[in-house]
Amino acid sequence: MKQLQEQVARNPEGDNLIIRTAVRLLVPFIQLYGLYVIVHGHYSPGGGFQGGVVLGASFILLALAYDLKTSLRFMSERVNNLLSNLGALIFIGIALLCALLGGLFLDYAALERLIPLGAEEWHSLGIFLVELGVGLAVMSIMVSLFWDLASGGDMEEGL
Amino acid sequence: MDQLLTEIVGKYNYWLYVVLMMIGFYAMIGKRNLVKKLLGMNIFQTAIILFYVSTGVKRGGQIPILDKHAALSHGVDASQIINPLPHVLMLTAIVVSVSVTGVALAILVRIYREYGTLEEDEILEKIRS
Amino acid sequence: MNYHSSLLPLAAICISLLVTVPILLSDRKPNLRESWTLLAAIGKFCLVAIMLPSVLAGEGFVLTLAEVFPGVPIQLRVDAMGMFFALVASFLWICTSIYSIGYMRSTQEQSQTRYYASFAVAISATIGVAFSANLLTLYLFYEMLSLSTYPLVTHKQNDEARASGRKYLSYILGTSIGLVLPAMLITYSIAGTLDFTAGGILAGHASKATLALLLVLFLFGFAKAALMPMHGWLPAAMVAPTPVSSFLHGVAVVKVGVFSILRVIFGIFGPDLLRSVDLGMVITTVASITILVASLIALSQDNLKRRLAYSTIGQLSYMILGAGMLSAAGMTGGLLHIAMHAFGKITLFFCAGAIYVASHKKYISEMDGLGRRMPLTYGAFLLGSLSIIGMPPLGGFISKWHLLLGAIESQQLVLLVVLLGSSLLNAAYFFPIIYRGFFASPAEGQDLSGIQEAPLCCLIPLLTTATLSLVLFFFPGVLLQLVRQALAL
Amino acid sequence: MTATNLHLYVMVAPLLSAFAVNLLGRRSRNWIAPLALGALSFSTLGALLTLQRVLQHGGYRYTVGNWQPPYGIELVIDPLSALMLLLISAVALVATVGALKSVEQELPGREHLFFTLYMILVAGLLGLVMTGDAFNLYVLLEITSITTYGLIAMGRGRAPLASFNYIIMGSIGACFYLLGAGYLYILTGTLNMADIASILPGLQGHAAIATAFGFMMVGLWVKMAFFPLHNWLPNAYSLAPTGAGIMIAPLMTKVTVYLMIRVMFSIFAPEYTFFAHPGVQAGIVWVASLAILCASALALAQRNLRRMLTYILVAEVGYMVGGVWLANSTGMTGAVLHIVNDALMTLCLFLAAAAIVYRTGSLDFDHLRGLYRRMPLTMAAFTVGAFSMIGVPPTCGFFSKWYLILGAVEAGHWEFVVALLLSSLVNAVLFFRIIEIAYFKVNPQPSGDGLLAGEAPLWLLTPLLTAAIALLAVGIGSGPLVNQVIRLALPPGLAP
Amino acid sequence: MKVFALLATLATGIVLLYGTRDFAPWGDPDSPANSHLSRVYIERAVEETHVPNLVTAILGDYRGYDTMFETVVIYCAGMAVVCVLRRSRS
Amino acid sequence: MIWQLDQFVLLLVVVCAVAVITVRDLLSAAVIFGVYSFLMCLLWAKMGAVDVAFTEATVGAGISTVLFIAAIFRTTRRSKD
Repeated sequence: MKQLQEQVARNPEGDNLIIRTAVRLLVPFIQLYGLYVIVHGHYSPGGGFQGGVVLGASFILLALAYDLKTSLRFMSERVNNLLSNLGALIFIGIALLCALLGGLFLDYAALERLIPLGAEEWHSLGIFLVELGVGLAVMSIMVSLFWDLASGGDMEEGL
Repeated sequence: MDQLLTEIVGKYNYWLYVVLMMIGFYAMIGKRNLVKKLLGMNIFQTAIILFYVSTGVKRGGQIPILDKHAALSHGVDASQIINPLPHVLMLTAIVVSVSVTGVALAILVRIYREYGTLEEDEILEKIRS
Repeated sequence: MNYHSSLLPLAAICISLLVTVPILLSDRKPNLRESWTLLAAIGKFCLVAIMLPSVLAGEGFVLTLAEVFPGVPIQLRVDAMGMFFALVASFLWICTSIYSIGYMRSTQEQSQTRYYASFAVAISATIGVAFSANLLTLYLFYEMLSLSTYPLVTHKQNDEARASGRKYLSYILGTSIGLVLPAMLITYSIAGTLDFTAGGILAGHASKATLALLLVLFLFGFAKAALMPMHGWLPAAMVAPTPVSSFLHGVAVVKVGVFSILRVIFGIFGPDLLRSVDLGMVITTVASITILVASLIALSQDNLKRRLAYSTIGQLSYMILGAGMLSAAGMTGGLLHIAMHAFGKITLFFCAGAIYVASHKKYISEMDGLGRRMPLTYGAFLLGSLSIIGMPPLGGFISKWHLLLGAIESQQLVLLVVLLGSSLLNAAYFFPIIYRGFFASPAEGQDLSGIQEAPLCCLIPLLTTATLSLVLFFFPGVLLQLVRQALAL
Repeated sequence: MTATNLHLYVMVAPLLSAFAVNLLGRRSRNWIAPLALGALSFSTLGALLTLQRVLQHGGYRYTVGNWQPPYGIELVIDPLSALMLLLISAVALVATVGALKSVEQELPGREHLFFTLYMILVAGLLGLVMTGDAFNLYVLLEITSITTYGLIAMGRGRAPLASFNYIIMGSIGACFYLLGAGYLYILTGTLNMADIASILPGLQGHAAIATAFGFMMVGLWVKMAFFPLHNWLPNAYSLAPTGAGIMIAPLMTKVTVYLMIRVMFSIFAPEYTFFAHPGVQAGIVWVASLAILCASALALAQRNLRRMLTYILVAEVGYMVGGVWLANSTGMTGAVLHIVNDALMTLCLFLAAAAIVYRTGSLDFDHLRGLYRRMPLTMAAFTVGAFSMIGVPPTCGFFSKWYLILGAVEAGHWEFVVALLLSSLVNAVLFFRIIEIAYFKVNPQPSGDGLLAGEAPLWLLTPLLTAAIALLAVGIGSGPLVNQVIRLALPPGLAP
Repeated sequence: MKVFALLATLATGIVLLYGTRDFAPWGDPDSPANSHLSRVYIERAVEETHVPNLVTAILGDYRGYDTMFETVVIYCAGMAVVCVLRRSRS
Repeated sequence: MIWQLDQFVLLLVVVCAVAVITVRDLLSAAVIFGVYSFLMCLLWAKMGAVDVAFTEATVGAGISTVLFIAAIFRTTRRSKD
């Protein structure tokens, strides 16, 4: 492993160029696919969690192909932290909103009072919103897990 | 003997899960390398997931994704659809498993930083000295 | 006895508990601190004394603090027996307080604030034991007393003191948790209550074997009564400053142990029950052995305070012996001996302390000729020892007389022999001290010329108590009446 | 349905504050204290109201998402869980006040992370005591575990290793529980506790039920560090950051004991757990007695205050498990009361340890010399906690011990009586050893470096004294507590 | 140690296998696990939530409470790793 | 799926699991663990648990393995057992 690291250090661009280009091309598609998985979770396998992981994987791929700094340019540490909080907050917020609107906790039908769409539709929409939150949280957490583990916590250099 | 064989074949999923479970469990308590313990933990958890998933199987059943319009207009024959509940539970279990793995790996890095090894006996020796 | 609900018993207990706060706050001002101590002592005695007439008239007080278990509240109750004990204890506390002030000042002890605070808590606990209406409340105050006297025993803070403190606690806490607590629980699960009731609560509920077990657990569990073999802590606790020893012996700790045992015998078992299953024998046997062995050991002690300690062990067993006779006179004598011994023994300890303050001598063999330098102290010592030996015209005679009567009444002549024999032994270990003090000439190189009587603060209490043990012979009326009421005679 | 959402707000408040602490505390740590304390005060108040409601109108069930009970996830708010809600939120509130200062000292710059995990832990514990769903219980159990792993691993030196061992053992426990729940699911087809309980009696004699029960029990025992499975606990709890210890030690084991009670009585019935296999019941009481004795003996060998406390904690787990398995209502009363008492006692002692460590930086016995003189109030509170552990009336430890011993006498389990008494004695030895050192041994060099004279800061002292007063108050009020709350909370079907 | 681990593993395995004795055969559509709760889910979920993927429907709605905590679990893991590992760069 | 293949996957799963805990090089172990996860995922897909299989494919074979490898890079590949 050490050899490899040394090799990379000696030759920062060269050998990795093909991989980098490929990754660069691939990443948007992976992210699109991740979004699709989240959004289409109602009709096909997938959902917030799987989609979130795929989205996270795209950033991890960036970090693998380039280095940690590059991936940090795409999503800074602060944004990452914000997104993970936001994801979890969306879920709990919606659950709480249902309760505050007079229903029970997580009773999406209570959102009817906000915009009347029909109870079933609200259930569907509620699940969607919640999955979105899950996706956000999972994505950012997966990325942050990788960052920390790959850099040993100092966020300076990756693998 | 014959009976035993049918028993095994009829419930081979349980046998498989128990074997995997034992492999994982053994690694968790018997291995001295911390990463091995962690891998064992993951095997243990996948074994449990296998166990749960296999409880939901219906012979000849369809995957639990329906056709919305058909389902709304004609209803659903429950015996034709694979039980989705264990899947739901196991999605959660997988998440839990990966979370625990993540935390444990982070702690492993800290341990390595502290002691320079991941072997339990070597670490204990270092603590003693 | 009729009981009125009243806050008086609580006030009597709490006054010294509350005074710990100003004592702790006036850490730097000894005069203020000690006036608080004295104030509390006098206030407490007054509060107890206020209740005395009603109790003598057959009216008691009761106060329920909290119901903690079904059927077992934390409850205070003032009856004749409790009154008897509280009266003695709270009066002697005044003497001890005055004496403490004199002693502690002249020996310039460290951490006096802690000392006075612990003292105040301890006396609260003592009165609490006296006024407990049931075994649980008694146990509560008993533990409080054990814990608050621990800092007193360890006061000197050197290795020896710490070792004795450890010994003290392991005996006292060990037995109370290991023996009394299970005994109490067994009693509760058998009888469903823990109230002290005349005639006991166990009658008809338990087999003889269970009763015997319970009795043994209680007897040895209240290790403050120092029945052998649970006596080891007492001589060890002698490292404490002398006022503490006198407090331990005269007023509080050991008497609380005996009082608890008597309470259990009278209020939990009931004399009738014990008589019917013939368990008095157990008590008297243990007590007799303790009396004789302790007296013999006392003979061989050279350290004055240790000799007094072994004497105490023996005397305590007199009280238990009296109760164990289960005869009217015997029980009267046992109970009365609590007071008589208290006055006598506290005098002796005060004297020991005064001798130490004046001459820094601890060993009897060094005290030759000292009596001539300190005639008042030695005179008081004489009175105290005579009272304990049981000579007329001193208070000790009354209780011992009752004990003898009780032995005859219960037709146990062995006990008669024990009582008389041990009185002789008592004389044998006390008279040499007095003899050497007055008549022996000082050893070679001993210069006694600089020694004079202890300060007034030490002298007054010991003279008071000595006088009182004389007075009690002539006027035992109130105490005797309380005892009679307590035993419902 | 006119159910209230109040109990859920009790749980959600700390959860939301966790995110707020994470976001705002990152900018300035001044945000942390008001957010955390505000949320926990709200929770405590809510829990109090919930308990009051439950006591007046009886327990109720609540289905999240307004589904029919077995289909949605059901929450059970009965007197017992309401009591636990109050206990957890109140202890957490007091502990947080103490933790603030000590975290500021030990983990500068990472306070917001610490308190994020910390508040989620509180929320997890609160959720855990409410849930009526076997699988939801697993998820919440893992939440509390993961946060605990993280909190413990934040400690210095050997803490990560201890945390790793905890992860391995905790995962085994959780996996075992999950397996047990899976077996029940296969047999009954449901995960709702009440639903399982209604189906199980029809399945008498199935080997799988025994397996499921066994695995769930062993899983929980691992998590609560019941004696032969306790190895992970002393290291984990004694090496954790002080602030984390204050919170984790009083609550984690106690809540797991509560879960054991839940599983035993809400899923299985006493007829099954106790009376179907009397040998097992007797055996577990024996093991509990052994647990108490061994843990007490191990505590004797320790030379560090916090380590000693952790072994006592293991012994206390033996108290509670034994009390529950005595299979009579007196023992159960004792166990439930001891859950409350032990939480408070542990809180008091760990807070005292935190205060000492804050001032002197060490908890080794040798460094405790002369501490009474320097920190009189801290040590006074410590003494109260110690008395409670020993079981001196009127501190609350005495009263639960009373019920436990009485229950053991009623059940004829004398070995448990002996174990309880001996452990009280050992506790006396343990604590008086410390009191002696701290009170009667004079510090040879009072001006050693780091040995700052003086009392702990007010932020630590206030919760400490609160806890000490609570010990006395609960002790004196244990009569009403038992009569008006715990008696209602006892699961039905026990021998009287 | 290894022997002990092996024994414990074997014992656990045997007990677990022993427990499977009473289970319905594999793939049986009428086993309790496949009939009690799940039947209702399958029959009603689409109608009640308009989500054809049953797993999503149950995950997001019927057992949404679990999923909420699942999110919290992963969030915890992220925060815990940051706690344990990350060194501030200031 | 053809049943022989099915049996083969079953066998391979066990072989992989054993390999994971016996291989002395941790990096190999992690990679084999990825393979193991992937096989598991096949097994579940065959059982009809598409969602679980999808998740396992992304998490078990993907993220988990990557995390393991990342951690092993940061520490050591060596293992004594």
